[in-house]
Amino acid sequence: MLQEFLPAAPVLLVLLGGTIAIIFEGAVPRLVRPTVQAAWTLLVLLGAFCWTLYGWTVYQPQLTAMNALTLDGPAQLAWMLLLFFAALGALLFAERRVGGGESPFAPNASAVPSSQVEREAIAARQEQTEVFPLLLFSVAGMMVFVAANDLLVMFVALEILSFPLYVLSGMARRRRLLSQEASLKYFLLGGLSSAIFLYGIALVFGYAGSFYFRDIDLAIQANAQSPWLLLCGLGMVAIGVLFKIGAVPFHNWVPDVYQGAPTPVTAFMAICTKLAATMGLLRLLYVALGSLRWDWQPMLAVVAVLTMLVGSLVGLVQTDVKRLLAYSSVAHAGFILVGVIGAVTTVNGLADDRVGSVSAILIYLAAYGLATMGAFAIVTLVRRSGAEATSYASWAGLGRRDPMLGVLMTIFLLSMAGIPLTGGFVGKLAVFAAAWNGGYSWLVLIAVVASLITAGFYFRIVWVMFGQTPNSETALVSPGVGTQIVIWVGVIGTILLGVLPGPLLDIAINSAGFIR
Amino acid sequence: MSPNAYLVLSAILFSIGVLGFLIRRNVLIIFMSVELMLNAANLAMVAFSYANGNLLGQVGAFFVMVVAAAEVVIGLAIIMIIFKTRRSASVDDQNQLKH
Amino acid sequence: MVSLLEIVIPVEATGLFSYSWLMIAIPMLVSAILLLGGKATDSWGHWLGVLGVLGSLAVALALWITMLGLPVAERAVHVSGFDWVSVGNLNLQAGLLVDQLSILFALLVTGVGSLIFIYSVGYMAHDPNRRLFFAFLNLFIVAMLVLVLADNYLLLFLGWEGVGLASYLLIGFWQGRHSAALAAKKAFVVNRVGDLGLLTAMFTMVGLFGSVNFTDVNQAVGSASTTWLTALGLFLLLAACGKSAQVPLQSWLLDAMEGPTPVSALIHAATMVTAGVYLVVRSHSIYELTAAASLAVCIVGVVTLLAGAWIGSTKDDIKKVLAGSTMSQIGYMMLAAGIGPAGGAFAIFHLFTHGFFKANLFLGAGSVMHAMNDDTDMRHFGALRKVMPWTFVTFGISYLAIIGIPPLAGFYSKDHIVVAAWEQGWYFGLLATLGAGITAFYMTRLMMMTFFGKKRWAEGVHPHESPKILLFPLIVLSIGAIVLGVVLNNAIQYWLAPPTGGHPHSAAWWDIPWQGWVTLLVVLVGVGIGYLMYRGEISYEQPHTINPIVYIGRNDLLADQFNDVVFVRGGGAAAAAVATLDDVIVDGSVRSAGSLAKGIGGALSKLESGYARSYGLTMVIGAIAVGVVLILGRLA
Amino acid sequence: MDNSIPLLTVLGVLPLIFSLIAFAVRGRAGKHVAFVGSLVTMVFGIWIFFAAASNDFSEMVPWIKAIGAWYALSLDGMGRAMVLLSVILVPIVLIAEWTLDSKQTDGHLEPRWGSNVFGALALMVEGFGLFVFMASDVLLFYIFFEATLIPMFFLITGWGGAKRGKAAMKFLLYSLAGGLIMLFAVIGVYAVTAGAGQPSFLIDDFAAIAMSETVQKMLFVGFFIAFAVKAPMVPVHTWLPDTAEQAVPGATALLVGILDKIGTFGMIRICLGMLPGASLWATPLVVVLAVISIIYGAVLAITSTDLLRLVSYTSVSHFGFMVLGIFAFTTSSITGSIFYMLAHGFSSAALFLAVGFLQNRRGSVAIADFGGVREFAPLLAGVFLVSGLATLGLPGTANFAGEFVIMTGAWPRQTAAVAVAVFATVLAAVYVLWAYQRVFTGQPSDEVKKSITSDLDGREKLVIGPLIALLLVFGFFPQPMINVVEQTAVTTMNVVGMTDPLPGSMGGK
Repeated sequence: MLQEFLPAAPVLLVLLGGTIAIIFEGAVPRLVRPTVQAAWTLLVLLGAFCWTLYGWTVYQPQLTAMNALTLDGPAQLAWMLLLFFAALGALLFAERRVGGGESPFAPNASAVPSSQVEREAIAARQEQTEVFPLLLFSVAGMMVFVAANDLLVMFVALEILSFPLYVLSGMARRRRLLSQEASLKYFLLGGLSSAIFLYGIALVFGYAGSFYFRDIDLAIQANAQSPWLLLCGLGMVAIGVLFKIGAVPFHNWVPDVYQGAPTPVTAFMAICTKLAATMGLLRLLYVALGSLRWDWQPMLAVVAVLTMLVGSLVGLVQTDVKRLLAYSSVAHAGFILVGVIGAVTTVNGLADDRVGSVSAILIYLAAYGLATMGAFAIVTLVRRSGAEATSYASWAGLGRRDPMLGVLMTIFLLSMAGIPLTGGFVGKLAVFAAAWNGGYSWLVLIAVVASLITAGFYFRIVWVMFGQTPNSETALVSPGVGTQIVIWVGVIGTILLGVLPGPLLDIAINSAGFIR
Repeated sequence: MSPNAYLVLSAILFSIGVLGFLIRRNVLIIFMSVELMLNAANLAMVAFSYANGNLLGQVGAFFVMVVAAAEVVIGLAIIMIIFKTRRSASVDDQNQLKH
Repeated sequence: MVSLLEIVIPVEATGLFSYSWLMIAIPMLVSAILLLGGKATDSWGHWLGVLGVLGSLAVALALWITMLGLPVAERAVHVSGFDWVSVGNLNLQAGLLVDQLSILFALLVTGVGSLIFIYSVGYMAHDPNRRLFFAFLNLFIVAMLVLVLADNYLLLFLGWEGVGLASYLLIGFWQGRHSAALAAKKAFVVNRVGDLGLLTAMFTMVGLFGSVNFTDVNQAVGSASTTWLTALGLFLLLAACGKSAQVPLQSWLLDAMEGPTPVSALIHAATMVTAGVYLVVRSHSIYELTAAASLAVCIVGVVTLLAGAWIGSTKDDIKKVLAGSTMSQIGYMMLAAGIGPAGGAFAIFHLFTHGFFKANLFLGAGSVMHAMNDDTDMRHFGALRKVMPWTFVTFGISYLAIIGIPPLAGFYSKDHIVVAAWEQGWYFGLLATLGAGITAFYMTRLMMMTFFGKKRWAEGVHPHESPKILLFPLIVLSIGAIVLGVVLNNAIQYWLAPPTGGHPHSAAWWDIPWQGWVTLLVVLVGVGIGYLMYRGEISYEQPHTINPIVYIGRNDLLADQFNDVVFVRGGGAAAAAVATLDDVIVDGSVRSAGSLAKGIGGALSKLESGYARSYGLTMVIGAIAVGVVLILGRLA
Repeated sequence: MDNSIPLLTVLGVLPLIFSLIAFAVRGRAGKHVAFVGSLVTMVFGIWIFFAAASNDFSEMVPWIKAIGAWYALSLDGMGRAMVLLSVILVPIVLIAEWTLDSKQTDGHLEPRWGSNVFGALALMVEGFGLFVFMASDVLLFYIFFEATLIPMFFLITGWGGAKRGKAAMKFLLYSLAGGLIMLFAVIGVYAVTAGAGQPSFLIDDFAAIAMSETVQKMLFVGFFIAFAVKAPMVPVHTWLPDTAEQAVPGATALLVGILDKIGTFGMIRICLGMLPGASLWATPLVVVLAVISIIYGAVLAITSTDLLRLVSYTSVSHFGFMVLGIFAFTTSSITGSIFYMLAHGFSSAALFLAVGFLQNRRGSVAIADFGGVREFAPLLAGVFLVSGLATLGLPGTANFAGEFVIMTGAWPRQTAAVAVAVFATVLAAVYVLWAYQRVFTGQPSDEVKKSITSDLDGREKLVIGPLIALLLVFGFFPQPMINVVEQTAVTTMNVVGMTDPLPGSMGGK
């Protein structure tokens, strides 16, 4: 029995770690609690990462946890990426120096903003250290989501990953009203999308008579029942995941929530949620609904085109860095979808040593994650009277005041824009190549046009940072160790991935095979 | 027994949930609409389960209920703090983040 | 026709000929020293400049004398240079061809050049940039010698453009004067139009014959179709028109008189402007095979000789009269060159004598201007023969030479052309004779207004004879104007027969055909009319005229007005239209694509209204759309 | 020769390393570091130029095996010429902009960054550019093609006129638009080679694959648009004048002198070298566009009221000649084009930098602000005139050799096109001499008298002297360089499968 669960141990470890962290809330003295929680969280994530790495070298692809989870290449790679980025996110969570010794989270999330209670909480140096276990639970949900072998587990995982995020979004120390609004919107719309997702699950279940991906695939191939049921199910399930990815027209929450949420949370969810949702979508579409390729490819193509165009065009008129990064994230969702649509896998004739859709998307996500994480880390450094200042006006001349920071931000933006010698380029190349090989060269053309438009706003920020006269009201705080680690890991990773993508690409290719 | 009637009912419930979400301003009612949609899905699952002759769907419904319960906790917490802050339960008052 | 063509294959250079390049190298070195040396060379630069051209002259003389001692068959000498460009089928070499024609030209350039250089030392004595002037003059000598000594069209083109550049620099030498700068630019640009012809001619030659070498072209010319040969002939004619100020590219020459007078004498009278004639004569093998192009050359020549004479008759500016006269005389040469093998030698003959007497006339005019405080308006002259006797005498000799009074040089050289014209067709003959008459008229007019009549000098002008350094060249040139005709009358035909493919007709110097007598008569009539018209009072100011002939002549045959309307305004409007197109349509579409993207983005961002319910609505609509797409996909 | 040292890599990396050092060393010291770096690169590059004649320096290392990308560098005749051009121009530009960090005139805005940054960025441009010229792998080519944009963007942003930000953005987005369309084609190359069995981005591998005409045409269009933007051809040229107007002349000289050559370089290397069939298919349209560029650029140069815009429009015209030569498909026309690339690199740099000297004195480049400058700066007038004469293709300058060989070579195949293009030689005379006339001759205004107080100083002579010398040397003795670049033309002709028209093949009896 225990043996059965052993390969899934990283998930269990994270869950267990989260639970223990909750115990810490009561057991550890208040003043040392933030340090302990942060250290513990990092430790758990690191442990899980190592275990995954170990498992990756040891285990054959297999079903585990009583067939609830699939332990195949994509899942393990996604776990590693998730844990890696979650650890970086946790570093941002724990960062106190940039906030002048204060954590980025509200001292007492349940206190009414600007109330007496809150003032007292601030005075008492209270902190909501629960953010760390919340992070861990969310990560656990994501890990399950990418490895889920049936729809029900997927649904549960989706909710597990979402709930902590709803809460975390509302916990910003500054601008709490916005933060709470973000939280509410995220929660309501998330609920709506989950409900749609669930209803889709019900319909697919109705068609296939099972939640298991394998059974669903078999049922589709056997052409069990009326296809309309299945099509509706497919559409609704896809919508649920597309919502999490941030694809148009299910993207409306993204800018608002990204802007309102505390920046560390934004960074975490911008990357990890998208990563988990994308990998989940891949498994769903390739494994369970692979035989419906001819149905979902055109549908996703429409979504992808809309996503890329809306993300890039609306991004053009933004004047707030955080919000811009949100639209950038939407546009990236579109590029990712381009790769998904290609659907080039070993199942449909890809040679073993070639880049297919899965490996391309993994590379893309890695590159996107590194750049986005770094960019958000830099966002936390630009402040006006203590709070983050994210309008373009406050960012004016940043690169001239601190050239190093400007260059680092520029590298992240270049990567997002897909300029060569950065990871973003390799990601785009791989994803577009996958789409072209899958017969969607016209989509590549549109993606290329969208890339150009996105370059327009990325370089606008570069121009704002380097071309405009420095804004004297904006303060550039010096980053703490955690933030520095995040930034430098992001830069080194971005460039390494851009210059020598070979090793990671090989790993991704070797681990690109889904099993069912 | 044909599950069709249950499915139709479930679809109607789901639609009511959607409409409620879109039409009502009160956050709590919107939230209830979401719950209604979840339950519509539950109903569908149970009906399908019956039609397919296995228990998977019914087990699924249990899972969903648990999840929904958790969601209620989270949701009410969020709604509470917002209500405390703004003294309003209208979702339309929450529109500072836009464009 | 083809069989008649004798193609001269030059022999490879030996002995002294291997040093022909020194002719070019010496002035080049001088020019480089003067240009790079800067102000350090100010005090002695002009003498170094004179030394440069004298050195060149010495080499040319040595070569000429050597050549005299050689049998006719060995007189054309080829001096190998280097591979300029050799790629694919293209094989372009730089080499020199020293033959009877080019050495004659080289002698003219360096000989007359030397005199004009000496003259310039005095003439430019007070100019702060005299060193630069000599640097440019040497540059001109270099380019001109490259032009005439080249063994192929490409190297010729190098010289061709080089003289154009030198001309540009020298016309605009006084750059502070707006009109000078404009004139310089105009000269270059109009010449460039002519250069189109030479460029396309070279492209065609490479296409047709795979070479631009004179010898290769001469040998291969029979293989090409007449159509292409005619085209080739016309291309070359266009080039010649540009350089030699022939109609329709004549307009720059009159403006070029903005340059210092020695420049006008050397470049715009004696040497450079005759390069077009040289080109046509050099290319005689092509023209011999295409009657149409030859005819075009003749027509251009005749038209220009009349046009130039017309302009000369109406101008009051002494230099412009002479410039018109230059056009006219080159028209004669062009006519002769177009007539064919018989005319080629005569064209060069006239070119040679013209070089002397026209240089003399210009330098004389310079001497007069020197005396009149640089005034050029003949209406302000008068009665100068007494105060400037030397100038008057030398000027008078060349006057007689140019109008063609035997036995002066101009008579013989022009007489041959008129005779040949009559033989080519009575209309050419008649017009050529008429031109001679007009020449006599305007030159007489010039003499009368300048040296005779009453003083019309401006206040404070006290004319005086020029210093010796100015007079010396005048004297030498006028001697040339006297003797050259008689001396060269027969010799030049024999000398030039191989390179021009001509068949010389020997005649004694007193043996004048009937056309000669007729022409002489017409000339005397012209002189008479000129004398009668300008013997009396001449108003100080140019009288207003409604006489269309005078008006058009004064306005350079309305060429400037034409250019102004067609090229400056018309072309300007077209260019402005292109600029607008570029800004509004080409760039505008890009800009509007940018603003369109922003506009759409702005509109789409309105969907991001901040209301959670509207987000929900978007999602639901999206969900429905997804369903529709899925179903449509299935149905399709 | 010991091939264990990857000399080409060293050549490309050398300026990049110096660039990083120059970034790190702040202030004037950094400027010196950058200059030394450019000199070292120049010496090494010139050595490579000569040594590559008798040695094969090719390097080939698998880079991203999974997609068949190679780190493959090699140097053919065209590459050698471009390397020579790049390594010579950069130090010259650095000297020319030596005083960039000190405010000279009112018209000059404050520089945005320290003295070291210009040099560092210029070296970065150089390094990336060298890699482009050496790459024999399409992906590698593309990567450095795009990479050059970034330092160039900063070079434009950092120094120059008031609207430089906009200009930089326009430059970037325009180039990126071309680049991304090219990315589309690059991915197409991957798809084609992957479809044929083994994915590979090697130019040689690709050329050996048979593919459908449609695919070939599609890829051609993708590549060609990128190169057309880069080379600026009408109608995708409008970024150049805007950029040139705002950027400092040194930056523009790098841009036009080196980077824009990538456009024509790519047309030969990639369009003709990889997609010969499609190149032939597109020839009529390309030739028409080239001729339009030639005339259009010249006409717009005439109408320009700003010297920098004027010079940039002349480049549009000249690039038209290069493209015409490339798509005339004769050994001589292609050789001429490559040679012209080199010549134009020097002549445009000379002219831009000469305008820069004017700008430093007067604080403006509007033609109307000048007049009579020669009186105060005769030497400056002289170098401007010589550069201008080179630009208008006076025989004896390198540009003439290029133009002449192009047109002579193209004449048998593209008679009509050449017949039209040749008119640009007249227009060239108009724009150069008209500008010269308005700027340098006539009576100086009071402002001119006040602002133009000095002629060229030693530093400026050091800038323009070598350029003019090179123009003259290559003008009178083009053959050595022609020998170098002919090799590429011959190879390209073999790939395309065309032979030269024989003399007499046109117009014989």
